[in-house]
Amino acid sequence: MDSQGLKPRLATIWLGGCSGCHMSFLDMDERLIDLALRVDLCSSPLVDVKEFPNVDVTLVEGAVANEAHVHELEIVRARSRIVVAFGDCAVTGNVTAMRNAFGVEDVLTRAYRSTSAVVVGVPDGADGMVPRLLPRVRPLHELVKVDYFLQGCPPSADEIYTFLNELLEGRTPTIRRFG
Amino acid sequence: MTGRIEINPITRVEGHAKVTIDLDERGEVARARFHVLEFRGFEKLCEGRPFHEMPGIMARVCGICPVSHILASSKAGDRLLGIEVPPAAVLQRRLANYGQVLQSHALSFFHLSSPDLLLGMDADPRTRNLFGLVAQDPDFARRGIRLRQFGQRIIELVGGSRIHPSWSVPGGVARVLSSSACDELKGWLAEAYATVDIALTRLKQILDRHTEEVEHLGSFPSLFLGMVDDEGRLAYYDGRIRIVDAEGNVVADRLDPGRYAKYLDEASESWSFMKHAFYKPMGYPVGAYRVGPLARLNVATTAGTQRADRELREFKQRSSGAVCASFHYHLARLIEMLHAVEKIEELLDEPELKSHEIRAKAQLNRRQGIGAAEAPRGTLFHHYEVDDDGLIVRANLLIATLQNNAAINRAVEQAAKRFVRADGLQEGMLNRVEAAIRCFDPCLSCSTHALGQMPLSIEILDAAGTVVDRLARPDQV
Amino acid sequence: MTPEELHQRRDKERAKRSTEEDHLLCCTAAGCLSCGSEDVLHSLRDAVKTTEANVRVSGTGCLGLCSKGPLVKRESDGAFFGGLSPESAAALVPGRADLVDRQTLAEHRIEPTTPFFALQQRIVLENAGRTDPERIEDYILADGYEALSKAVTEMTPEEVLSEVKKSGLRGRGGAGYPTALKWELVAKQAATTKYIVCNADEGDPGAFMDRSVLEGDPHRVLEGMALAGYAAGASQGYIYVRGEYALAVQRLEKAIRQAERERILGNRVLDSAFAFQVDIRVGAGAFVCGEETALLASIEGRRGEPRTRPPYPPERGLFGKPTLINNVETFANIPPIIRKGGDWFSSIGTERSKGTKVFAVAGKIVHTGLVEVPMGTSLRTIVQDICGGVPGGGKLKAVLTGGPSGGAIPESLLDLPVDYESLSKAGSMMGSGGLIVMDDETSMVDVARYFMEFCMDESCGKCIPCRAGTVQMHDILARISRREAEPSDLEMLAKLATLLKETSLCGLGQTAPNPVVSALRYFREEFDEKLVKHPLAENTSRTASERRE
Amino acid sequence: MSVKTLKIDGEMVTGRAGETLFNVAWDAGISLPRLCHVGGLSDVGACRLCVVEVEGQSKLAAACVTPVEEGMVVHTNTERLREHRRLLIELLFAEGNHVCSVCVSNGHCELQDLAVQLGVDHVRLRYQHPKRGVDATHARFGLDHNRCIFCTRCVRVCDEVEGAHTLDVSGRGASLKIICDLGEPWGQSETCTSCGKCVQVCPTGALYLDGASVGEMEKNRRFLQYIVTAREKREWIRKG
Amino acid sequence: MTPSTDSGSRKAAPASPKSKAIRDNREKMLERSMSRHAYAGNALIEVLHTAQELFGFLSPALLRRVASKLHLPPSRVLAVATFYNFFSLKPKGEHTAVVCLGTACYVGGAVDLVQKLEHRCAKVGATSPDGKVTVQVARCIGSCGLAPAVILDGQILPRVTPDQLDAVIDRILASPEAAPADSASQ
Repeated sequence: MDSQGLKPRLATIWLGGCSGCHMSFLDMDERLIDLALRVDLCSSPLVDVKEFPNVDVTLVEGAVANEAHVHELEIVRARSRIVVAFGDCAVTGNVTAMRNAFGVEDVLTRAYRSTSAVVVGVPDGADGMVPRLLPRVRPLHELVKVDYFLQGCPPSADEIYTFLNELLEGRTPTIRRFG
Repeated sequence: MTGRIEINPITRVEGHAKVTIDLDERGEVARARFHVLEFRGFEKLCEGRPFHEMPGIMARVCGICPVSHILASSKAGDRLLGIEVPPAAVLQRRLANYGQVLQSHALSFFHLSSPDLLLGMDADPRTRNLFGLVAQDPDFARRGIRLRQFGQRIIELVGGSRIHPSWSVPGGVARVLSSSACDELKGWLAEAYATVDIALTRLKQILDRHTEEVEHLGSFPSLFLGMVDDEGRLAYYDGRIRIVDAEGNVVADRLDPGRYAKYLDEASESWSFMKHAFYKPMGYPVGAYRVGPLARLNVATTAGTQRADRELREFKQRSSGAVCASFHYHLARLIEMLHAVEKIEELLDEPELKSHEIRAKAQLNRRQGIGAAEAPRGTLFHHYEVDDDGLIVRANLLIATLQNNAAINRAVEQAAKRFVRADGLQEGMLNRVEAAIRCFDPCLSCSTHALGQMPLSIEILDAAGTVVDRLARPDQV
Repeated sequence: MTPEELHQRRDKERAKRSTEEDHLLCCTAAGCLSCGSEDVLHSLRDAVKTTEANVRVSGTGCLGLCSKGPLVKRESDGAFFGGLSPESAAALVPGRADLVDRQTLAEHRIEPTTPFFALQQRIVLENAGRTDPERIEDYILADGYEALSKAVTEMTPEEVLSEVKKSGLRGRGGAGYPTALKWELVAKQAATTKYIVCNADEGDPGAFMDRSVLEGDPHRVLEGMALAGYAAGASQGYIYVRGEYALAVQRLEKAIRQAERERILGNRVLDSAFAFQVDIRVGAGAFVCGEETALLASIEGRRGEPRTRPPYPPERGLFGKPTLINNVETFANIPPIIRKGGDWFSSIGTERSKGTKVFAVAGKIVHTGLVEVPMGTSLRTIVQDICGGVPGGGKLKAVLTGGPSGGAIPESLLDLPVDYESLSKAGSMMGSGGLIVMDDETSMVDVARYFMEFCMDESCGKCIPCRAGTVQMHDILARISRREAEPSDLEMLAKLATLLKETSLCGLGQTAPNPVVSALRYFREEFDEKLVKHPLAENTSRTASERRE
Repeated sequence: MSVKTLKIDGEMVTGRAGETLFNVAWDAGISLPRLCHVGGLSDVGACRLCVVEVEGQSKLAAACVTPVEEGMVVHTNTERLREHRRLLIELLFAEGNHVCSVCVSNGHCELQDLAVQLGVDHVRLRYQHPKRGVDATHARFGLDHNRCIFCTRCVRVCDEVEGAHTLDVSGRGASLKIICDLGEPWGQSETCTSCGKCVQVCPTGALYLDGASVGEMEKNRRFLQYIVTAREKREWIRKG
Repeated sequence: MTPSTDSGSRKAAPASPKSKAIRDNREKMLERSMSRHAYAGNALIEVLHTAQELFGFLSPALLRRVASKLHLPPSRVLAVATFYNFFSLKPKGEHTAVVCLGTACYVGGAVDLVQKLEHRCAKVGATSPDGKVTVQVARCIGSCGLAPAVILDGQILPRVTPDQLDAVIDRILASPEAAPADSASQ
């Protein structure tokens, strides 16, 4: 897929995570302004464009934890030239995947049934109002091809900047850490 | 025509959520609900872990306000140890907390909401964002970015990293704060004051143009809850709970946050991962209350710092009782930022801040520990029960946004009824519904212990549930 | 007992037998026992008491045709009788033909000329159908302990070794290491204390050759061990028997008691200066203990975890002393080699694989049981001619050899001669001799998964590739079975297979991927057919509760 | 004592007879990846990370348990070895519950370091998410089974250096577990001397000092050589 | 996991201690077994075999006694006891049903038998809630000619079908309080 304009098109998306990676993205601070000149941030939780466009690079934060995530990830993969697993949850499942040692039912019961004084309903997705949880939280690459892995909880702003910079300069970013 | 409109996703909020709007036969809004679509199950996944690890794990509830979770979690840990935390550690924690209030509020105001306020509710959604703001008003945008940077820098220098710093632990903190760090932070103060001033001035100027929004984006009477110190001043790190009603009367005061379960409780609904909190004596759903900047300014007698108090007095004149317009969360947020900068200045001059006595050690001395702190979005409670060996048996988190859930739902319905017309649906109408949510700066990540984002589509369904109309954003075709 | 006494005992026994009218031998190996052969044996004995006839009735070792049990052999005409009830069996006793009608007995009769018996050549199993495993006299009558007697009276240890070398015998435990080389290594060690260990931890699922030898001819194994002890300069032997083989343990215990009582084993073996005694160690259920270093650890009372080699057991083995380890079948081959000479033995078999091999044939096959054939016999002969092929006219798909360390040999390669090299070239291995027949209803993916599950359960866990790698390989195979895997999973499966083969600490891990590799080699299409391109599309169409990870 | 000359990665090196390839390589400045080996304890050759290629041998050799031989030609860093090592590390991550970001050893973990060193940027295998517990009963130490990789350093140091043999490994295969005495909680052990050596030799965050929070658990292993030399040679040498 | 397999099996062990006299006797027998091995540590597995035969399972107290008599660290005794499938740290049910999962049995449909037992009695490795049946699997009992085979209380049932197994379970469950295992050997 070719970029439409001159600037490479960048998107970010968050799945099952804490948004810390996005915050770390914002921690690039004034370099964001520089970045805005060099890339076109087409889609992101930070902007109002909601239908996912065709882009060159997508940073995906978070693990795949529910059925909606699976659907979104498929769209992202289909419309992105490069998919980056952005942060530990996307790369390994991280803390989000700690629930895997327990079953979905146990987790929902603990969170909703046994802590609320009033239980009108439990959001198990049965009524279609919220997405069903997957039985197992999974890292991105178990579901789609991932081109780069950017580790860290979260990756530091410097790491994100260096990574994007390498990518923009046409070089292959190298890994520096695990976890 | 009965039907349902779905706004999915809500953008420029921290999290995964959607709104459904149910229409009656005449095509008018009958009901609107705010659904949070994320869930990670922290209450369960931490079971069996040593309580010493909880600040680290709980930080991951939220990347926007990790410090709040770390503090509430460390404080719960302090209780489990049953010890008094060294003064330097308390000062460091306070400092980081103000840094957090500053960066989080800056994010909410400059990065997420100011596009609505400064570019307009009906502006082109493609540029109605921080980068659009950069293009239109680069200086203002840069100031916003730098104000957030200051807050983050405080956290970084105190805690070792900006996000999820593993520095505050049960018993105190793990790092000594250096003089050079303090000196660097002092260097940021002047610019921070200036930026907050500019933002306050800008916001007050445009309030006149937003009377519709002030009146209809969640303006209703309710209870307000927040922590204050014994003199009724704002207290973010420690304080006791005060609840006021819409008239500004104190309903309850000096409640011990450690006994929150005596007066607060939660309800679950199947249509949202976010639970609903309520004030126990009044029951669910009438006991719903609001927390966060607006609530804190409503419950506080004074801010306790000079410049913020000046703004607070002016703020309180906007209503005879409590300020009930949710739109004024924005203003409250700016006033809190001013207060935070003043407190930061105050703390940086504390000689004890740099002390090397930062951590008290002890064995486990209690089976239950509750820690509370004012997070940017409101009061946050962490409640742990451990076994004889200090492993978590049960954890409960009562999170700020969750306590605003009922209010957000009400605001959404109010906004939808006022602005949404099923015939001739326009994007700007829906953006106002979203703006109602943004007032609360809901951190959905926190409130459901997770976070995400969804594609937007609005579908109008007939009584049988089939789609009769679908509204796409202009760029979506 | 002196050698002379041994011969006298043999002659005396022979004389006694010559006066007997007939000898009925009822199989008392585990297979027939579980079909009621004990009752048959009792019935025969009772029937004899009711007649005047001088008929000997004995238990005997596995006659091989387990699918027809309980089996009785009649010595007078060499005929076999299968599927007998106690009542019908009694009619075999001369003079009691009245017990059933002629026709019934004929139905049970199996001619010794049937291919199952006619096409076999028995060395290891020569005493099955000849001797009673519980009587040392029977063994002696069948030239038992003759080789040991010859060795301690006429031969030097070097000469014993040289006969074994001449025989070309290779280890029957699987890998086919030349037996004499191993013996030599131990023999040349200077240490005063050395050990002989018999590996009777036959763990391959589908293999029961050693069990039959232990149950049917325990003295033969003791004699083989004693000969090894003589050649290698060791005076203590251990037999490490699977805990599951209780009957084998019982018979071995009895055999050892008898041999000690007759002073065939003990401080002065057959009145010579050579001392040799044997103790039994009973395993406790761990497949990995078939690996020699793990087996030694287990004898020492430790966890059966393998250790790295070198040092090899011939240098440092049991309790740190030089140790010779061979398996049951290997030791069982030794007495005839010494008795008849290495040249005789090496005339049987192929260029590089000498002698015979015992196979336990099971699976989708008409005649399940034990088969002993010369090396070089084709698999087709074993499966089709001797064992009668797939029952019910089904189509033979593959033969698994070598158990969890071996692999599948497709029907097209059945003309392969059975020897160490051919089998490993075909991607399998001789293994201990289990041979499982698969028909076309068997899924090779499933079989590969089954063996991987076995290795996963039996991995001791000491080294990473085996402990965690078998889990991952099993996970992938299970997902392939459930049609949830994609092509990249198959690539990872191959990567893991290489990793396990090349980096695992012991043979269990190194050979664990073999069934998978061979299934992929010959039956790749069965795997490909189960792969999905987009497992996601399928996953999301189902509800969370239905989906199993 | 005879000296063996051999070639490692093209360099001629010498070692004493009986010395392991690992140590000779180490002296020559070649540090092989390892998790089970630690100087001062017996070698078990369990982690297989130090496998090397020896010319003329079809099998790979674990350097920590392979004695040097005259004329050996050894390669320690070929593509094949790197790929194997990488996969071994991935197997470990997939096997346990290693949540680096919230681990007490984050930043000071040998497993994590090796992942970086070997270029493991993600784990291609399925995470097993076993349900394992934490033994926090000891007053001074904790044992988080989730992070255990069964290198058995703790078991060996407890047996060989401290002499208590409080720790051992129970079960087998995927259900291995480090145990104290007869499986009692550590805090109730009658044989544990609370010396803490096990904690210090543990390469991951499985064994930690009580009260440690994220990233705080730095291990110190220098004592080990000191004690072993002192015990064996009656020489008290503090290195570095 | 796997008990002894056929008619030549070691005597079935009494699951519950009877009178004190018998228990004392058992302890004496264990003592004798250890003394026969000169209390050598390398006899651990043999001693554990004996202990389990005598007492039915290896209780912590039993392991502790063995450790102390053989002068072994307790952790090593547990390490060994848990390594081998034969040793059981928990008491077994009145009956034990072992399904052979060797290749021949597997190919012959042993999985269906496992499912049947799991459905009717208990999961593999567990004992039914009424304490009647312990379900186990074995990795080849070496009776491949009889596949698929189930060992019920030491007796091999050859070529079992799920229906036959059903009938066997019916019989077991219908039987009154089973006679203590040791009375069967008298």
